[in-house]
Amino acid sequence: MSERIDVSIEHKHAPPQDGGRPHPNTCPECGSHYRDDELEANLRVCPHCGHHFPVHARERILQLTDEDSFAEEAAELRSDDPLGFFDLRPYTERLAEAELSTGLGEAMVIGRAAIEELPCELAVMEFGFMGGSMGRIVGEKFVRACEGATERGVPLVSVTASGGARMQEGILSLMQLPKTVCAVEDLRDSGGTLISVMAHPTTAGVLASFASLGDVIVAEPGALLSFTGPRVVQQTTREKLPEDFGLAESNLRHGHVDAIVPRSDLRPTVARLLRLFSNGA
Amino acid sequence: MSERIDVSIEHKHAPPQDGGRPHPNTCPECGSHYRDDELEANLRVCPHCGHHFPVHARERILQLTDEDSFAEEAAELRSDDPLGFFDLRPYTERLAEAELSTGLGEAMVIGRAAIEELPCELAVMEFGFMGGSMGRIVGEKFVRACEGATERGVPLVSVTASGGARMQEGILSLMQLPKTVCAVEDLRDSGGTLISVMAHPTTAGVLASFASLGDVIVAEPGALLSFTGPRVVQQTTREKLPEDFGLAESNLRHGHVDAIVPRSDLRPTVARLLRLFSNGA
Amino acid sequence: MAREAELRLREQLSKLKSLPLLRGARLSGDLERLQRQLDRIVAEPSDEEIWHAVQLARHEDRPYTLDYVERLFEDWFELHGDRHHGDDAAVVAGLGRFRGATVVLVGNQKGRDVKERTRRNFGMAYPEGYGKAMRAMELADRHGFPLISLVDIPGAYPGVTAEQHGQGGAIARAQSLMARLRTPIVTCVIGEGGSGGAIATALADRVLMQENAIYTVISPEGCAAILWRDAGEARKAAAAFKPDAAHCLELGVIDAVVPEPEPGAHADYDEAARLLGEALGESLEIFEGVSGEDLRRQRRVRFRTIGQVSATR
Amino acid sequence: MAREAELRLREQLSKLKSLPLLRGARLSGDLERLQRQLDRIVAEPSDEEIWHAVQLARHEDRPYTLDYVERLFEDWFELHGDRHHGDDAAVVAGLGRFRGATVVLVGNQKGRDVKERTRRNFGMAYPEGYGKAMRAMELADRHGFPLISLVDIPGAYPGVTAEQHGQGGAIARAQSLMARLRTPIVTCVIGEGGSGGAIATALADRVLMQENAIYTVISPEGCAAILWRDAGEARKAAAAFKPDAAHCLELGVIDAVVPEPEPGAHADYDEAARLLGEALGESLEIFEGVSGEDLRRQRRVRFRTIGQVSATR
Ligand SMILES: [Zn+2]
Ligand SMILES: [Zn+2]
Repeated sequence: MSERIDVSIEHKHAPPQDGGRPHPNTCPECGSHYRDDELEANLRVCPHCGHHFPVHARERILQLTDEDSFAEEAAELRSDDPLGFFDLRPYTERLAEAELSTGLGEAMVIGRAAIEELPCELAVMEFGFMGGSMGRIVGEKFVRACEGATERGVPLVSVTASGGARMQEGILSLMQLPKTVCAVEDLRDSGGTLISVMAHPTTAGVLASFASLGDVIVAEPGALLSFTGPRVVQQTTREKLPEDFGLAESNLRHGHVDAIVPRSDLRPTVARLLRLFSNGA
Repeated sequence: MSERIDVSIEHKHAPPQDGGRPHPNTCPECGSHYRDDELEANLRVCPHCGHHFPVHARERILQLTDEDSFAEEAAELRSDDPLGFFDLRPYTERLAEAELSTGLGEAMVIGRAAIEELPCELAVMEFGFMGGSMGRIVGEKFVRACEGATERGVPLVSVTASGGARMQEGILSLMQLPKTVCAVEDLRDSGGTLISVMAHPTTAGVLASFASLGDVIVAEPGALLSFTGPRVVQQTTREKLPEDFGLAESNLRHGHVDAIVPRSDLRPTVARLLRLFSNGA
Repeated sequence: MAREAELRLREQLSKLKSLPLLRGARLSGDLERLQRQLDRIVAEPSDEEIWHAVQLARHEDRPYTLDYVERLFEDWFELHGDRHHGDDAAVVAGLGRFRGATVVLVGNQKGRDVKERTRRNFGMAYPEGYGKAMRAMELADRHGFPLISLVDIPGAYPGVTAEQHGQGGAIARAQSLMARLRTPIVTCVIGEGGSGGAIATALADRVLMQENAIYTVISPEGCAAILWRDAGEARKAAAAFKPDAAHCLELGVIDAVVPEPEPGAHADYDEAARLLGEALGESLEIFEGVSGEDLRRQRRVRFRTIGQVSATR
Repeated sequence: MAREAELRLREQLSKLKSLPLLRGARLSGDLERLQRQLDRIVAEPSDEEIWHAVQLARHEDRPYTLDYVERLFEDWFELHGDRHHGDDAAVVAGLGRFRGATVVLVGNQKGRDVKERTRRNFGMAYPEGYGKAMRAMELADRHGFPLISLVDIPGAYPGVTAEQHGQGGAIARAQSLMARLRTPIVTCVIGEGGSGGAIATALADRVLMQENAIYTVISPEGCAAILWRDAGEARKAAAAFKPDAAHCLELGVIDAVVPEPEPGAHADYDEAARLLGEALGESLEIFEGVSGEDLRRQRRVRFRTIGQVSATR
């Protein structure tokens, strides 16, 4: 049993076309391969076996919201480098690269939107941006999304995909847990609503803060939702893990999520929740 | 698996000197036999093995409180027979007999007291009165104890020993659960304190109401604290029960009580809690 | 029945006749059914009639919570899990729109076939089930949604893990939470209202019982086993402790009786649901505009004065 | 260190010198120790000094929560259990009188010998431990007792049941509860402040660190394993993410540093406890007379403004 346990990021985004790895459009469950437009047309769910491929933030927003209803907020925010962090490469370089490869300023996109004509605020994470890790800008954007929801009196819908806190910002990244929690508490005190959609993977610092505080929590099928990832648990305990360790299905059985919603039902389900929390409006 | 499960009284007071049963002053653990004054002098704990014999309400009050500090309240209350209940014998006859054998008007004694000079309100149950079952008068007395504690701004100390709700009062006895719960909530809203001491046995309706709502819960060693008793569980599940099923020790391990306090430590422990909840007064 | 009790009953009945609760039934031409129901209440139910109610309350075709949910709620969304250890299928919780407004529902749920019965543990909740109900209650409170609870539980589950997971404390805390809620709560016993398992979700502003439901401190069999030392004497026990709706109303334990179609709710789910919906709707109307603080104060007074002892022996 | 950061640090230091927190140390003639501490903070700790703090924070003789409890509290009464499933020995909760007034304490607890270490799971809490802490917090809130939390946890426990029992959600809910409390909260990191396990009990009005404690988002080994692909590079990782008290103070993550006796708290438990007691006492004094509503508003503002980004890249 080790006392030196990583409880932060462990699921790093597989770089596209990385040497021995399968092509991102090849289904890891059944091996079927698709053109990008085929996958996109099927909401990035394998038509053959139902495997849910990851969805980038921009595409997720298009899937969920009414056409042209999304108005992005705080798009200009960029992370700085408070610690002058340098591992094998400087943090600033990693940031620049992530921005280049995703076209996003950070690992979360926020803004106002409508779903089946019901107004809401959205906060959608991008796993492709440094493993969806939460640094100060992700925390700040989530707080602003809470504030936007409060100001306009609409529910906040978050879609999470994150390996945890961003260790390149050191202890300041840990502080994003209480920061986002406090924002949810303020939202609640104003009578607001948080609908939490957990996509693959929602782990560590994001699972241990705002994502778990949804009034309602729904998960995508097969999503990994665990504080510590299976590899670290395996290495530490040396037990054989249950087959569905940490997956959405296990979380449902153990009482941590309200429902597992296939992607094709996600938009109508969120719309139904928006109707309920807008009290039939 | 039966759908017809008794969740009420099942531990009936063994009638003193009943045919094949051991003498009440014979230790059921180690077989030692004592004169009554010997047991009394040792707080009714077996000097040989530490077994905790039952303690009647009046004696319990003497054990816990400063000399002459106890002033009984609501002693005049007596149960009536709302259903005209008649099983093998009329309820009224059972009541009269219980009063005669215990010298008490009901299965709970309440009043004001001081412990190590700290004022408190006391509510002590008498298992010898119809198995310490909770009917309308027990509920009413507990409510009055809560009110007394609130009025005088002192903590309430309850000492429970009960087989559950008094089925001879039918559904009205079940109503004593919410009744006592509401009284505890009012006490809490006024900033009051409930210190719950669970003696053998604290089960069914009393465990499922006020006794479990103590700010602090302490139990006597070996006390049975379970909603359903072992016999019924055994009959229903047909499994072998854990050796300490439902006992205080098992409850501590499973997180339901704060401490197991040997009777010799009970008075100083309660006094310490009174000091803490009187904020050092 | 004592003369004094009879007088009290007649007084309650006259009040009952003018209660808005029964308006729905009357307006829809159910006067006959209403009269039959009233007759039954006026005439003290016989031991036979009490036992008949016990049997109907347990009827294997009786509608369960989800049967009513699908008939009464729009946009139903079921909540799962206690956020600690499990998702107890013996308790259903969810959000839905009832008569246009969002409400939270918690209810006991029995299974219809053998597989479902096992999965739902014969409707007997584990502590995880009370935990799920409590989570739904907190959600209702936070958003000001009214809470409807449907009670249909033979009793808390007599099992080892149920005890290890603290079912006594769970039942106490569920009641404690209900006593704190600042949102209106209406409970209806729709089948078996068994003991601690029932009261865990029944500390409401208004408590109803369906015509053939029972509400008991212990099962008739359990009572018989203890007092008659013979579980087979369940009929005698039931006759003695009177778990039927008429007696519960007379004793002041419930506020009104919800009519069922003839010969019982099992015969016509749609009509049973319609009548239940009327009763729930009219009950919720009573509390419109009442402040949260007043609601919970009155709720506590209600339970602190139920069955006040009228005299000393 | 960037010039801007250095300026900020110097400003903080001059404030620090006049802080009541350090009065106790000064009055008792510990000026030398104080100066050394200040010197260390002014001069940016070297990579060696950072690693030394990591080692001291994990020193096997370092005082743990209960060592401080026995020296600082009268009438200590330990609370056990989460009221759901277990009593987690890795978390200690209790009531005691601190400087004459009742407070509630929660703290992580490591074991001293092999048996105790196993029993306390090396100080790594299970969800049941956060549950126990939350129950104690609710008690504090209900009675208006101040809450002291002592943090000393390598990290949340990476185990199967910990996940099945929902440790992510448990850590989130513990913070959520702390954000709601209407009673003053003071936290001190007294050893390892590891990741989610630490923050679960550290959402406080005032956060202190002992001189040789560390506060980290991930263990140096974990960070090294991921970023350097070699857990052996822990020193490099620690140097890069700067978990020492001086840096945490500079970053605005903590409010003050609590001095330790030379060469570290393990060398003199009584003196370490005295210095910790001074710091806790003076911290609680700050909040005397502040209303519960103001406390929690300011607490939330504190965490929403920690480490605000000063500029865009
Ligand atoms: Zn596939
Ligand atoms: Zn003995």
